Amino acid sequence: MKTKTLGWSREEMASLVAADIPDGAYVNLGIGIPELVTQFVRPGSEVIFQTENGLLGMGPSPCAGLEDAELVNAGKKAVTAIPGACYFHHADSFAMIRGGHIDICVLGAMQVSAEGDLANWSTGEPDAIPAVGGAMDLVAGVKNIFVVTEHTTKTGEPKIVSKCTYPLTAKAVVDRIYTNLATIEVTSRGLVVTQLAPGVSFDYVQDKTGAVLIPGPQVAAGGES
Amino acid sequence: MKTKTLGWSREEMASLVAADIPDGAYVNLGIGIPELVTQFVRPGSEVIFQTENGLLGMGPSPCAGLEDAELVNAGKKAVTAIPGACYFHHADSFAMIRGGHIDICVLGAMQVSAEGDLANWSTGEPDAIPAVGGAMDLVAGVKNIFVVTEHTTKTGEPKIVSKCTYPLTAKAVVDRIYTNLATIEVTSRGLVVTQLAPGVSFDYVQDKTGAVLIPGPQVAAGGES
Amino acid sequence: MIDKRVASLASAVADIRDGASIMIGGFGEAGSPIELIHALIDQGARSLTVISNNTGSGRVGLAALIANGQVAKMICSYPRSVNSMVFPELYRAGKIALELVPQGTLAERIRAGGAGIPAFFTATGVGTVLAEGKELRRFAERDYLMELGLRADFALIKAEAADRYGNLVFNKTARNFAPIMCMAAQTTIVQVKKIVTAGSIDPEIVVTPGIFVNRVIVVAKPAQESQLVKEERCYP
Amino acid sequence: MIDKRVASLASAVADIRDGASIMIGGFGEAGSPIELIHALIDQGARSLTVISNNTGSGRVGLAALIANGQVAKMICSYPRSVNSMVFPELYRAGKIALELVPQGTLAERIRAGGAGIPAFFTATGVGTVLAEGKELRRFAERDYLMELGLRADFALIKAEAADRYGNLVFNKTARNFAPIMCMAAQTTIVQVKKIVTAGSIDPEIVVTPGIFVNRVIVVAKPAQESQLVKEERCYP
Repeated sequence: MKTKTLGWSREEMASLVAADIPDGAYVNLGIGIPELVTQFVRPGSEVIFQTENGLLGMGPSPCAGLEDAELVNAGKKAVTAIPGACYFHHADSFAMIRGGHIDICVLGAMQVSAEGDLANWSTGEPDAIPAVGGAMDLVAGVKNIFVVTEHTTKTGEPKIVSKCTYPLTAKAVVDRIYTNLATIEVTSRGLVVTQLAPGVSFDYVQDKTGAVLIPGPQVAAGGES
Repeated sequence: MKTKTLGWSREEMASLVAADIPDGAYVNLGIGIPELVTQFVRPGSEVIFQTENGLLGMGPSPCAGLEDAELVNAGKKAVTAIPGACYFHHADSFAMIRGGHIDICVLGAMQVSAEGDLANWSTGEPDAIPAVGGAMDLVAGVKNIFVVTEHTTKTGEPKIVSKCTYPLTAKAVVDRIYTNLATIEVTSRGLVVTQLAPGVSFDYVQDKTGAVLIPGPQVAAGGES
Repeated sequence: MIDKRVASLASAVADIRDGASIMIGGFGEAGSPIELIHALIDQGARSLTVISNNTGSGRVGLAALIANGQVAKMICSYPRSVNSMVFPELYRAGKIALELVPQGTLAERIRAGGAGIPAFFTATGVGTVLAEGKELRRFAERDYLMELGLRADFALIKAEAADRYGNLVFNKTARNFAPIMCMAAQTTIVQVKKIVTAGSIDPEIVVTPGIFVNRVIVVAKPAQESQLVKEERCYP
Repeated sequence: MIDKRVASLASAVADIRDGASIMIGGFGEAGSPIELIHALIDQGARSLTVISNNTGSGRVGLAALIANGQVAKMICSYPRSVNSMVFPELYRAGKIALELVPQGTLAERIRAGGAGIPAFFTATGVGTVLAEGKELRRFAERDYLMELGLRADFALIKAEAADRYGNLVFNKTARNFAPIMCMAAQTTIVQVKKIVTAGSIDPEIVVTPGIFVNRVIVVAKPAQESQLVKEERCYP
């Protein structure tokens, strides 16, 4: 697959997300590429990570052998707590989320629509075990929703589409999309490409996308790059 | 006023209430006679007092000079906390109350009706400053509502009436009434007198009451005592 | 670096504008942020809606704010107390509005506001005059009223200690409405007796996570309202 | 004297009857009361409705309870995990029912149940398949779903320490659903690593007030679920 090597790496995508997180922001990170964001917090800025299972001030993974089965993140992986962290119960944690107190949620996607609809919890296949976790609460409650994802599926199908075919997580919630090919803003005008990965043309990205894209002011339309 | 000297004293009324509180009960006490209940907890039994401003395990008043302006009861009087007490915020405190976790609430009344309606927050006079506090929450949420009150007003008007004329605190919530003249159970059959104060006859109590009373099995009907 | 400490009481309340809604912590004097309220009197914002359990006593703190004509409306459960004369006078004169809310409903409405819950049902108040105008609904054979979540532009709060992140701990029954008001206000301003270094409050015992706090100002020795009332003090 | 300590795991769960609803604390293995669950397997009650965020892993703890055929229905947010095979198999075979609830809605429904709130509104799930059959209502130009409070007959909980009153403190993210489940169950049964004397937990740091707890049993060294799964242990 060309898309595996073309464009930004997972780390570069995480670093692009991190560059857009303001100093002092409270951020919830999903599983996968979003987890890498912690490594790219801009020097001189401080970001507080929340994990919905009851910790504000999540720190990096512990050193091997120092894991605590009772200190984990939402993906049930061992984490640490920074000085100044605090623990709370699930209702308080989701009060924080639902009440709009978290600034940014960074999460993966199976599909994102041109209107910012998100599908990231179920393929809808008849024998799939339905499991939603906190995804619906996060995207309904957090102020800014950043999706970070490969631009297409492993088989090359577009994940950015005019209309989601998978069951929705929520309607009209995604604000920005970071893929290996481009960064895209979800606006009332439509999907605006704000940045292209090196060596990637607007037309190429459009070709890999199931919805109409609009070139932003910094992006040259057409096939050159 | 005869009623001032006839029948039980305030302390005796509080002690009758205390005798009906089971060992291990969680109890919220209103202002006035209910506050005296703490002094009459039966020997060998342990009762936990809640105060709705955020303390479970309220202890007796502090010694003079040891008052803490930040450790008060719902009447804003200085109290203490027993070993094993805990503090919590107002939403948690009323979750405890509204959720039915408190066993007994003992409170005063302006009027109680034959159906157990309670009026204890407002005279309804046009120039009265309306102030309800936690009364409506307590009577709606606590499992058993014990009213303790003088049988009549200072001017001799009945407080136990067929229908309350003052604005209600809640409908059909009172379980028992303890007055200086009698103890009364609010039942589906009506108001059943379960005990008469020494020297007080059933007919005398009925005469001072604005609703029909029924003599209980231990109570002789009529004018003797 | 996140640092929510501000330099002065005046700067802490500087941006409170006319017409703002303000939650003020406290149950009587316990937890009442008297120095922040006095700073708001100095600042002068008017036509305020104040959400607080009581209406203050004497002529200091919340009672002084009301006496100074800055409050257009009170949302509270108990606007009366032994030494509370200011509110009753203005209320009888028709100079201040009152929304009376049962104490537990007030607490839950504030918690709901902070938790992103626009409305909930409670049995409190059913069959009373406070049910007027409210939707009644039956669940499992019992009647309940629908009550709305409550938010505010600002919260003025008193706590025991904070760190630079705004994590808070409280003292005894001074906790009362503070944690839920911190959640329900757009901008939460907290006076604390002391600031401690980040990490010195055990993460297990933080009562209010810093995410709910915007500004922290140290008032090392706060005045005691009942003492000021006893001395017949008057602010300003 | 109030003393909520019980003598054995068996007596702690003895009265759980067939058909009971049971809240089980934990987020994955963190906070999962594995010894209480095993005692329930020994006890044998069937046709249970279990409310828990996950469905366990391997063949121990909650997964073993399900594998043993004791659970008729799960109410949870995420019935899948790396080592979770028991629930998926039974679910595909139509041998266990599932009510899928978003995690924050599950938490709030449990809190509402414990707080005497029969229903509330949340924006979570609007426009999704999980909104089907739920009342949709608009507040301030946004759509919300009505969700019902959730209660249970029993709660099985793991905590760090308790006193004889049942006051609880927890360890780190093992706290998760425990405090709200303690509130929402008719009978709350808690396994703790240790019992401390009444008064030795600072009243400021109690997380769950004893009023929400009925029975406390000491399990000084609880098993670690992931370790048992790694060893391919199977209960009973």
